[in-house]
Parts: sequence; C-alpha cells; structure tokens
Amino acid sequence: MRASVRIQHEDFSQDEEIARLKTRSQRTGAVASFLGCARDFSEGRAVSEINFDAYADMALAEMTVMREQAIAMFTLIDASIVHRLGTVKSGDNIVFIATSAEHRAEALEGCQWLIDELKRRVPIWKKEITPDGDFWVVPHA
Amino acid sequence: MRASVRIQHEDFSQDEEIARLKTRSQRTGAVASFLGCARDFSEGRAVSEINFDAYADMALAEMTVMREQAIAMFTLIDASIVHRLGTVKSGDNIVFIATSAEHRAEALEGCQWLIDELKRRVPIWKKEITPDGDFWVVPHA
Amino acid sequence: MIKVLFFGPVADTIGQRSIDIEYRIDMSLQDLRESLAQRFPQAFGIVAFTAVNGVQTRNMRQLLADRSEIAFMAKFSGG
Amino acid sequence: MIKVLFFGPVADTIGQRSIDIEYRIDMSLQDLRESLAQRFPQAFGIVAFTAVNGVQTRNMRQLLADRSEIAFMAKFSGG
Repeated sequence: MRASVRIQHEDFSQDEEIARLKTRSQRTGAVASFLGCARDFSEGRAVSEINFDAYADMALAEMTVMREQAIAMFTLIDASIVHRLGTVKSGDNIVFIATSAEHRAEALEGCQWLIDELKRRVPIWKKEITPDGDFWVVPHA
Repeated sequence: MRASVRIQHEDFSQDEEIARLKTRSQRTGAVASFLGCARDFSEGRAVSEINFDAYADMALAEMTVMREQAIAMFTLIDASIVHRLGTVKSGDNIVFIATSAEHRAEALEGCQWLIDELKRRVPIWKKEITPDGDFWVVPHA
Repeated sequence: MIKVLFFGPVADTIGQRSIDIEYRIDMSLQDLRESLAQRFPQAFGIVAFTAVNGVQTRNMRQLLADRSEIAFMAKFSGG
Repeated sequence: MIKVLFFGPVADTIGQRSIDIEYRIDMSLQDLRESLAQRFPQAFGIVAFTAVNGVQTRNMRQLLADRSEIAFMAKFSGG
C-alpha cells in the first residue's frame, strides 16, 4: 500500500492512484485530478529536461498537512499528492493531485486548492535545461 | 485512434485518455480531469447498479460542441469527454472529462465548466436500481 | 411521417421508445405535443425539453417538416 | 553545532548543500543569517524563506537551540 503523500524519482500511474482512492469508500461519486507535466518550451526557450531539488523532509511534512487541511475544508473522502524529484524529460509527468468526494464540486475545488497551495508552500525547486544553459525557475509574483 | 468525444458501454482507462491528450502537444503543461463514478448510496437509498439511457445522436453532437466551446473559451490544447451507457455497478466509472493546457488555471477551469455543462446540456438519463425498486433520478433545480 | 422519440423516464412511462405520427401540412410542434400529451398525460408531466432533429428548441409554434425527428425529454440526469 | 541547509538555486550559487556552524549561546536566527549573508552575498540575494527544524518562520529574532537545522531557501518553484 503506497502512501497518499509521496515524493519520488519514479513515474506514477494515474489509474493506480485513482483506483486506490476509490477503494477508500463506496460513497465516492467524484474524483478530480490534476497532472502537471514538463513542457518543451518555457519563457521563450526550448527545454529538453527539468531537474527537481527539494527539502524532502519539509516538503513531505507540508504536503501531509495540506492534504489534511483539504480533506477538512472541502469535505473530501480522500486525497493523494505525488511529486517527482530528479530529472524529468519534456512530456514527462511531474506532479499528480487527486481528490475524491461524494459530489463533484468538493472534489474539483479541493483539487484546485491543493495544486495552488503546493506551488506556494512546498519547498521544491525546478531547473530547466536548455540549449542556452541551465536556469532555475523564478516564480512570478 | 479513439475519438475525443464518445459514449460507450465499455469502461475506459484514464491513463490511456490522458496519454492521448498529452501526445497532442509538447506544450502541454497541465492536464485536469474529472471522473464521475457510481456511489452505493443516493437520496438515502442503497444503490446496487445504475442504468443509463441516452439520446445518443444528440448527446454526441452536444458533447462535440461543448468540447469546441471549452477549447476556445479556456485556451485549451485539447479535451476529452467520455460517458458510459448501459449498466454500471457501484464503484464503476461513469463519466470522464480531461482538459489539457499550457498552464493549470485554464485546464482546471475548462474541466469544471465541461462537467457542469454536461450535466445541464447532454440528453442522458440515469435510473438507480435499489432494493426498494428502480428510480429514475430527478435532478435538483 | 413524423418520428417521435422517447428516452429514459419518458420512454418507461409510455412503454415505447418511438411513435410514428402521420404528417399533416401546417402541423406545429405545439399541435404534436398537445395530441401526444392527451394520449400520455403522465409521461408529458415530466417532459422538460423538446428537440427537433437533434437540436433543442423552446419555440413551440414552429411548423414541422415531413420526416422530422422530434424528442420529448425529461430533465437530464447524466454525469 | 547548527546545521544549515541549502537547496536548489541557493545550493548551486553557494556550491554546497550544507554547512555546519558552531553553536553559540544567545545566537539568533538574525545573527546566523547575517554572518552567512556576508560570506555568500549572491546566494542570500535570492533567499526568500527561512525554516527552523523544517518549519517556516518569519521571526528572525528567535534564538537558536544547539543542533537546530536551519534552511535558507529561494522562492519555491515546484509543481
């Protein structure tokens, strides 16, 4: 049984993650999910791969708290958060969030909240590898 | 190559649907998805299975228009809509919507809009099979 | 001939999924609806939407062409 | 001993992922930050967040305990 909150180098299967969420309750009527993947182009530059670094202990602790907050705030049945580390190539999966609830509004709103919070609160950094050199991404605002 | 808009009796794989969306463009940075599934309980009654009926030609035409509207309104790269017909059992998948975009806000908002529109506009009806009898679902409001 | 289609709860109440109605000149959607509502009052109590050739319409005065496909539908409950 | 951690762009700029600093009584987070910012001015130009033992803090006056783990971090860019 894999944990609901993970950071890992290897890829993940959305079907597996969602199947796991669904087994939690026969009351589940809605599963919303968000998949972030590596684009081949960013800030006007071609990107061949992305390297991720993290403060792993703090990232996992923060993701665990976020998950519990989302379950309470949006009356979710369950939620999963998986973020990859290391090197991902253009087109590869980076982050996956899934939320389950009895009805669709809670699942969709909880999913959106979690990806927004992840970007804001979780100590992970990405470096884009391009033909012009390597650039750490500086988030806007 | 399966169509982006389908109604079908058989189950679907989210991984396959999302993999197909991702191949459409290397610019894809975000895929949002919504999965509706059959709950074992509704309106205070145990539900063993759900039967779906549809005005199939009109449903497909409406879903096709909705998809084109969502792509234009939310600057999506692509979108898929799959709805099952016939009999589904408790826990089974019913409907799947996935949207891809360069950035997360468009994908998430487009996905939410599509499931809301589907409920409102697409001529599909569900009957819940329960120990107390069979009941066509009457939507609220 | 006008083909009238029923689905889901409307079809269950009527006990049929389609009925053929003889085409008459100057037959409006309203005329068709009224004559069917008299035959199937219970089913038409739950009819909420009407489609002509697969397109929803609220204009009940529109005249029907021969070989039209008309659907009288209950509120949708898909998803 | 205080363990100071660096990640991502901060670690790249400094060229190290961690530094051990001798613990002193009454050493505040501000004291630690100032001495490191003098040694690594470029890296600390991009430091936006500070964590003490894995928890973010903005209270730079807090005193550090021996064996604390302090992280000076650039803006997050995960997801």
